[in-house]
Amino acid sequence: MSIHRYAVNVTPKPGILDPQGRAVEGSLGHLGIEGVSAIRVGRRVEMTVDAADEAAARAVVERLAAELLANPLIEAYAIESIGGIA
Amino acid sequence: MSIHRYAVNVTPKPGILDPQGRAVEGSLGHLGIEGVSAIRVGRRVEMTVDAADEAAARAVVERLAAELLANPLIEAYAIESIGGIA
Amino acid sequence: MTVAERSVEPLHRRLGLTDDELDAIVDRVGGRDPNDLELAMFSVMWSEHCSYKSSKPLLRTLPTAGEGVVAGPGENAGVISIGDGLAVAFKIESHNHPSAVEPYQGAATGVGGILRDIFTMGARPIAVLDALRFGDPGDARTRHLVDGVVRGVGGYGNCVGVPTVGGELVFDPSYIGNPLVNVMAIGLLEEHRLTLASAPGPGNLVVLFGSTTGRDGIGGASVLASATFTHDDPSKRPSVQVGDPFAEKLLIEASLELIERGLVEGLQDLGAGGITCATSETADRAGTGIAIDLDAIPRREPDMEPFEVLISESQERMCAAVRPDRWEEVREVCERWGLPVAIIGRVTDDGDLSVTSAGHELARIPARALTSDAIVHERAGSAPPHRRAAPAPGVSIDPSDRLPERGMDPGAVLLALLGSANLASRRPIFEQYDSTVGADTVAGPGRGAAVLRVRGTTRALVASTDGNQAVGALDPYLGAALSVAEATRNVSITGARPLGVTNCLNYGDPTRPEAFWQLQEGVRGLADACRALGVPVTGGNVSLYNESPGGAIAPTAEIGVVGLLEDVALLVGPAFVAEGDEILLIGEVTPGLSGSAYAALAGAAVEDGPPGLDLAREAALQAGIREAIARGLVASAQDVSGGGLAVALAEAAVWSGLGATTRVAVANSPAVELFGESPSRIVVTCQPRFAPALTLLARQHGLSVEPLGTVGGDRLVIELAGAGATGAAEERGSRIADALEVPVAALRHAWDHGLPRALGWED
Amino acid sequence: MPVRIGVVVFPGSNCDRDTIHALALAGAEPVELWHEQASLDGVAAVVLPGGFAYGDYLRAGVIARFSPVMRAVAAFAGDGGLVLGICNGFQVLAEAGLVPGALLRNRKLRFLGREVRIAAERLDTPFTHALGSRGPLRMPIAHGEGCYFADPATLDALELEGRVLFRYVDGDGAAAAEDDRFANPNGSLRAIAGVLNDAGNVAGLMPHPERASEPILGSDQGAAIIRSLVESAAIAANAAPAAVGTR
Ligand SMILES: Nc1ncnc2c1ncn2[C@@H]1O[C@H](COP(=O)(O)OP(=O)(O)O)[C@@H](O)[C@H]1O
Ligand SMILES: [Mg+2]
Repeated sequence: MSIHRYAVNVTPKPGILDPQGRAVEGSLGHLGIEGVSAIRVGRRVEMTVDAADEAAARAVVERLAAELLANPLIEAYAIESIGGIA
Repeated sequence: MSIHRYAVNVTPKPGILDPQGRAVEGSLGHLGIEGVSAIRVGRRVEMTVDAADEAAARAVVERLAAELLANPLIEAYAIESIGGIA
Repeated sequence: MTVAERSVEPLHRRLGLTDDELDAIVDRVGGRDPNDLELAMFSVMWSEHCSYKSSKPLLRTLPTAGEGVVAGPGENAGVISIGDGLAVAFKIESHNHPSAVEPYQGAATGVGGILRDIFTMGARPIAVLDALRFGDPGDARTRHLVDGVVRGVGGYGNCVGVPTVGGELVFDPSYIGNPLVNVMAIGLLEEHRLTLASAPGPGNLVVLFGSTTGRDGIGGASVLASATFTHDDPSKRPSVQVGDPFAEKLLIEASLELIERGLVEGLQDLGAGGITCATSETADRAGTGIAIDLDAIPRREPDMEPFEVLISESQERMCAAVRPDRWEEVREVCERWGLPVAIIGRVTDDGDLSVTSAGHELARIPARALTSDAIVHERAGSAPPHRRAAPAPGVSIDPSDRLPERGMDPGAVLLALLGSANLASRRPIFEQYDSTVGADTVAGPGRGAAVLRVRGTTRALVASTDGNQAVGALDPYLGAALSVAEATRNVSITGARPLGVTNCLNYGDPTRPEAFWQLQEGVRGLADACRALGVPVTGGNVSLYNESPGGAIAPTAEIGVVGLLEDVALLVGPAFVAEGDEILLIGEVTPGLSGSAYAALAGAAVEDGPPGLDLAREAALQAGIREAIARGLVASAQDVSGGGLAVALAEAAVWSGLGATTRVAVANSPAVELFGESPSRIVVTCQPRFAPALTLLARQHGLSVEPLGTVGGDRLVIELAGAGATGAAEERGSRIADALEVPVAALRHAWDHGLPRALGWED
Repeated sequence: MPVRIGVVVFPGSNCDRDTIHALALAGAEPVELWHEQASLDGVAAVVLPGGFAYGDYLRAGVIARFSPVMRAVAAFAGDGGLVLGICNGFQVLAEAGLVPGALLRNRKLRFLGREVRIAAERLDTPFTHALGSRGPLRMPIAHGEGCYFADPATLDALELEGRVLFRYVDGDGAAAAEDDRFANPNGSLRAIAGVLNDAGNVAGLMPHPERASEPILGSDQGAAIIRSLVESAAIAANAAPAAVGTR
């Protein structure tokens, strides 16, 4: 058995309206921030996975991401390994 | 001038209630997923920054993250470079 | 289909147009072949949704004239005067299919769309009601849909700051795979601000404001993409529309300010059909044309195809006709509200909708060909074999309607009904809505009709939505008529006068004769009921093709009613008011259990028909109760609907915390007396001293009155008196008591926990 | 002459009209303060109303803090000016650091719109002095992010310094338990529904007193909170409050 830590990054698909991102862009003026654009706001879900091996662990995360964390109609997701622990 | 793409990952500080994380953990059973624990649900904000150089760009993101994207009282953030474009 | 296969199909078919429709199009554009862009515009405008090509002939039969009607069907919403120079605008609309695909966004954009119909006319939205219908609450997919739809309605309505004050939540197996999300909105306006969706005055500017235009909601016509693009990357053109309630809030404020300051000649929201629909409709209404400058339309994405820009259903956009000398002010208003704004064309006098880009004319179509002169189909309907007609009211009750021989005693049945998914408290749903923002909500969701005071007057608006698919499935005419009766009754029993009806007709595939017959019957029932009750139909919406692999939905005519209460101080509610008040039943029970909650619960294939409806009696009942309330004789009034008399009494008890001791004369069948849902009945309470006057008044209106008992105690007691009761008891080997006696606390518990349990939110 | 009280209007404010109405009923002269204006037009007190200031998709109230009007409000509060934040207004004050703590998503992760009961911890503040009794007071909540949070040290300090202004209470009027899902609807720590800043001139609360200011709305038990503010502002502006307007 080995323990791994993963993050799933869920972001709005290209072409899908992102009201959150637009709201943040709208506020940049107030902050006096310049040069920032194409803001997309999504979710980040971090988790610890206890599985036989790296491959098994990733498979679990893959399923969780596809079935629960992301809405395939409007969101894309990417899995990121953030460190295996022995 | 150079263009960079960054992500800011905002996660609930350790010890802060994370009902969303609990909710995800709660639904693992229905999905028949095992071995996943310590789930934290946060935000991921991706953006394009147009600045004099890498350092300047990062400074802008740093400010955006600290002042707007994360609430220091309850959230921690990490900045991730996801590719400079020319 | 592979690209190869697709390319053998001619484009018009891939766009969902029949060959006859193509011929009609050629004929409308002067005998030439339309180009691909024009075909795309036609395909959207001639869709059932935009053109009403199957339902138009039927809708013409609805009664639309009525006292105070300022705007009727055909406008974005119906508008009726309520005095003091004020008017109410209201309309109901469906978002069934988008909600089936993506429940949160489908419901959210449904709310956004109906709100735009309201403020487009110059009215400030003051209330939303959501009528929701789903399949089996125990089914996982259904639970996902319920959760998403409810979050979507709240997520949007709560943010724009319009209270959600009422609605419906109904479970019926026929909705599995095809939920119904019908949303009604109500707005208030100063009558002289009424603004119509037209583009008058050649030379005026056509101004687009609100969100930028992206690729969302292109749906059907996206086949064009595969025709024009070599590779077809679906992720490039999502058909799911995402709502932005914050943008909508800005749109509301900006639009109302533009209207208040008299800066626009006409205003139209963008919904289905996007820019194509808004421009062609406003031009057609004004008898003008519009020349669109495609390049001037603000986009959200690079390299969009012309057809994508013209039919995109990106949300939160408005289109206005503006005099050139007003443009600067219009721009200033939009910019102050942070909304992109652009001049995208001019009003012309040629009657055409034309599209130009970089100096090239890409399309030219007579505006009316896309709208008022769109094709109309005379469909054929045919009734299915052997249906049973409803027994006419007055026919004596069939003794075979009775509690099933399962040793069920009426108290247990009552608790089961109160805790059933369709009758239990909807609090877990409407608690997720802001029902009090606006500080005008006198009666919010949870207990019959919603009541909103009209600030600065003594008046209040009263609203209810109702539908009846259970009876509709047995008799679509009766189902629609009963829905009108119940919705207006819910309004009348508060003391308010129903002003008008809006309706959402949810049916199946109109090319199937049986489905079309159901639509015909529904419209006939709607029209007859509205005529008999003297309420005009001021607007509505038709949603067809509500079918899934599981089959078609039960025909559902969803009815929304708005009424006017002259003096809100006289408002009467459905809950018991005081110990010692007398309880009267006004109206007669009639036979028939089919389509009732009791029949569903008992699982008994009840062989009688549904109870019939006598519209003249219904009209008399509503007139009578309104007069009684106006004369101050009534303490509470609760209509007998789902679950019958027993549930009506139980609700009044639960809502007040007061019990009651009653005695019901059972002619033949305890089941019909206690749980039958025959219409045109009200449970009324009054101070004992008013009982004689109330009884007399009811009789003067030709209504039967039965004294039931008195309010008080901590339990609900219903004695079954008369031959029917004891007879039934004996037949049942006396397993059923002749009296039903349940503590109010037990009733409340069943009612409170029924829905969360059904949905698995609680065990 | 009635005391002038400012009501900040962000583009996404949706309780501004209700608040203006309630202030007028309490005898004040409400003054709209547009989010882009940097001056407060000399008002005697400021109310931040409910709503979704700038959409609030990211975190309730966060963006508002950078608006010109909020810089002015912060300065005004710094000089001891009276500021009341209701619902989203409370969230904005917390994000701006003008009151302690943060408002997290409701524990059940659902928006909640219903009546609650709260009790005032103190009757000697500019926001509660007209209450007469601690309550319980019935008034609506309508929010998705109302779970009050602060670290234990801050919470202890708040208790010690009497800066807990309102708490959610149960049927017996006792402070609601954290896990009492009914009485403490959003799971607020120590059932905190409203707090004061250290100087006592800035207050925030999640429930909506302005929606409970007339009997016809089902409760008028919020009116005294509004009246407290109006009277305190009048004193601050040493102008006599006008007779309370009648409906
Ligand atoms: N989806 C919903 N949203 C808001 N309110 C609802 C919803 N469903 C039901 N309600 C409210 O719950 C109460 C009961 O609904 P219903 O049984 O249809 O009322 P009635 O029998 O008086 O027509 C009504 O006040 C109705 O407005
Ligand atoms: Mg009903």
